[in-house]
Amino acid sequence: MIDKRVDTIDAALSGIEDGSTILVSGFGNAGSPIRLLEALIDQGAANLTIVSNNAGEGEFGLAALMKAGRVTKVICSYPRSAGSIIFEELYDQGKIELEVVPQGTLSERMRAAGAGIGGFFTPTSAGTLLGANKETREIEGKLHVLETPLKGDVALVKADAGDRWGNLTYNKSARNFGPTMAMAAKLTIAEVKTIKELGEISPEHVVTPGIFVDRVIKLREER
Amino acid sequence: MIDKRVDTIDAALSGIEDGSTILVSGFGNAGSPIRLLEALIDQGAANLTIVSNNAGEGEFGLAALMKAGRVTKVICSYPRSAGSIIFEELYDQGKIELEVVPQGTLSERMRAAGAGIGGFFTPTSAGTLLGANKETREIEGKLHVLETPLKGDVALVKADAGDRWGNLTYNKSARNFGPTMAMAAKLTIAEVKTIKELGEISPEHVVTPGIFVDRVIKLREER
Amino acid sequence: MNTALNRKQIAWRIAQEIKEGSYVNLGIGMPEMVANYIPKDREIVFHSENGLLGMGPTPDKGQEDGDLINAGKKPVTLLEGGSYFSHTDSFAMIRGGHLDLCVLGAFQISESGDLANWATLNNSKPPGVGGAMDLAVGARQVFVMTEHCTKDGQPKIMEHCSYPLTGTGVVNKIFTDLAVIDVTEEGLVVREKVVDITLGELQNKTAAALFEPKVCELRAPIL
Amino acid sequence: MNTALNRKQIAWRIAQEIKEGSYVNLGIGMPEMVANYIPKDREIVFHSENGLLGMGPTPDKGQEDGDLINAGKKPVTLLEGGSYFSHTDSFAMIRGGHLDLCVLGAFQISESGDLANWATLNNSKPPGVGGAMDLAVGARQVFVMTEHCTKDGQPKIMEHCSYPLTGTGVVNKIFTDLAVIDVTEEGLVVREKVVDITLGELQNKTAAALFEPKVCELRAPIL
Repeated sequence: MIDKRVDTIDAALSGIEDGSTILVSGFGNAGSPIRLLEALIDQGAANLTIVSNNAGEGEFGLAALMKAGRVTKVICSYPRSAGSIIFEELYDQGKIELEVVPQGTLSERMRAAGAGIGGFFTPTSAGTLLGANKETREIEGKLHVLETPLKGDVALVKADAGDRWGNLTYNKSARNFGPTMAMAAKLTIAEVKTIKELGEISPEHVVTPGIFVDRVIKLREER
Repeated sequence: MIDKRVDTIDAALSGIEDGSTILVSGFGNAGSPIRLLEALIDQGAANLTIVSNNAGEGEFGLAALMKAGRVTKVICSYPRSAGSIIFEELYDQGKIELEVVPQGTLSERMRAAGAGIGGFFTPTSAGTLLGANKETREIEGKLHVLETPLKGDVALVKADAGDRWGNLTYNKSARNFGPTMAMAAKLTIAEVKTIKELGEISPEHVVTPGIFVDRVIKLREER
Repeated sequence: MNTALNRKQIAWRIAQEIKEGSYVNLGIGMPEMVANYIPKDREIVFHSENGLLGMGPTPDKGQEDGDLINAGKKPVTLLEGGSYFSHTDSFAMIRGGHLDLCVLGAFQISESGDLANWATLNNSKPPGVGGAMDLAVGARQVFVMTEHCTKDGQPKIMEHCSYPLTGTGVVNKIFTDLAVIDVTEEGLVVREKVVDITLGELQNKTAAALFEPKVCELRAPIL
Repeated sequence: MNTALNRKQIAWRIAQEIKEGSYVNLGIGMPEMVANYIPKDREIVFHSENGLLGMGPTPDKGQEDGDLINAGKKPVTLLEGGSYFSHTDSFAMIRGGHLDLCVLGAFQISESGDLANWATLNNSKPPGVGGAMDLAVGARQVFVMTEHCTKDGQPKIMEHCSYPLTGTGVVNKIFTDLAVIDVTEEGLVVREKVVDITLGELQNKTAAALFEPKVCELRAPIL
């Protein structure tokens, strides 16, 4: 029997290695897998590259992982959020590397990784600093840059409901990067609010089909 | 007030011009906008390029449009279905041009058009006849071909339910090419079984957001 | 008497320009105010890059939902007819040219429509780009909402931007506290200006040549 | 006594090879039979390229639904836990390397794993490729299910395919009525053969060198 549900956070995070690239869902706090991120401190993986839209806020979730010194690089579109103190401190101290990627390109690069696309041309960032060192090409009169797929070793995704096959639904704008990151990682771990029986999620309403998900863990809401 | 609902097939199809590229949803008959295709004969547009997975069957829908002599080119992945008699006849007589595109590439090329991607690299068709005249590049040890976006002037899409903002849902595997084609055309016309009040389709369950849809028409099922 | 517009009035002026049925993205910050002044009889669909279409106003106190936020990470609501979708789908809308209009803030705008609004020359903090580059190149029309000059009186409209660009040749129209200016192939054309500034004075506050074939009066109600 | 396998028996043999929890796409035609012989205690998720995951068996007579079909356009059912999605998402699964296995038919297979299964040298009818090229390059493993020779006794396994290719170096394992053969970097390795054929006879029916380090008996129950 296929059963992707796991009972403990230890089981959910087992096998994540030092040096991994970790895709972290969320836009601000909406859809951020805060509990998984904090448990990753105990799990012990270090030297991590984090791909996420923001660079954490306050001292919880992603910021806590950074504060614990586990993150060497952040790939994001917008590191400065209200209260991204930890990140800014580490950045000022030269302790963390930053790659800024336009938000749509960030998402599309992960989709490319998930969909087997070897690279794509986009006009976003062409003619700007962020496109400066990229291969360019004029297509239909518009300058485009070539972007490469962005693959994760692990995706930590916060969803709303999940079942034993790994099917997921999301809640409102907390959907954001979840569905794309789930596709783009070798190991996708989903934190859900509710576990549903198989078939309870209508096949018409599944947002992330289980094929993209490896582990599902039910966690209480913390905030 | 935004109201994309139209009452007559004439209004639904108005403005489609000779020489248009028309994206036609459906996989076999599932999701094929048969009524719209047949009404397009009366509408009169000629010299059409049809993009669809198959090249019609029997003498209805797409096949009827072909039989009426309105189609000069078909871009599809699989022209030979059970009963694709009309297409085969026209093809043998040299009256219709054919471009065969791998199914995944067909869909991805339309998505690229809808998503503003100028081109993408895929390993599909690399090293084969269908990739023979395409720009190639080795990416991570694998040969890729460069594919270009495939845009429609018009998309004819069969959905299940629609509302006045143009939001759409689909039924089972009749979803197939609908959501992608709706994104990829300048003018998207959806044939639906049911018109819903605004808000009746849950915002979590909308498959094609109304931004991609221009006209919605309720048509009785014919077959 | 000073007839220069305040921010609410600039927002009001822009709102008058938005056509019934438009799909509009309002940039974070000042541009968000535009939503407050849409004429009551116009139905406009607001898009937020974090996966919302049909975004509604700020919720009543106590009704906030951390999973329903806008691009500025502030609580919002969803109107009937709205929908939720992933970041990838959201940026497909933006980058695929499906938004009629985007209103953005600016540090600088050039006479050829270049926009600089994400980084300055001396970034004491790590710069974030968010979705600005995607919106700038993707929306069919880009309006800029800005004070005509910086706080210390320097022109923001200039021959060439000195700050890092967000996009090249993307701005269509500039709305300031003093004027409404079209960016055309022939250069910057003043369409409207407030009454108590002369064209000469306006030119002095602008570091690029202004053309004034026919200038109307820019005025707004008291707000 | 002839111990060559019939088609049902080849299907049975392949079914034994499919691991619990696998995501599997069965090509149109002969490969579809594999689903009938999956051991009862194994939960396998079948994918169909027209937008189904968790595809179930043929419906009972009278229960067919034209909107619920498989890639061969035949009526199917959906299991609990299954989901519907668009063609683009379906091919993202295929091309993104999310399928564990795909079973395809073949006209020819080369010793380096090239596959030819979509067009012949003399196509009297227009050729269709469908999803074959996407499946061939995208699935993690590609099994071929075929008769060892053509109807007129010509080898289908050869040094180089003479027919147009579907993909290069994509086949991992070949299951025929006479043998099970691994495609390895060292060449074609016979793993199993039916008892009443000698290795010499098998080599005579194969137009590429076979290696036989350790050959087991290929047998199947009476089906």
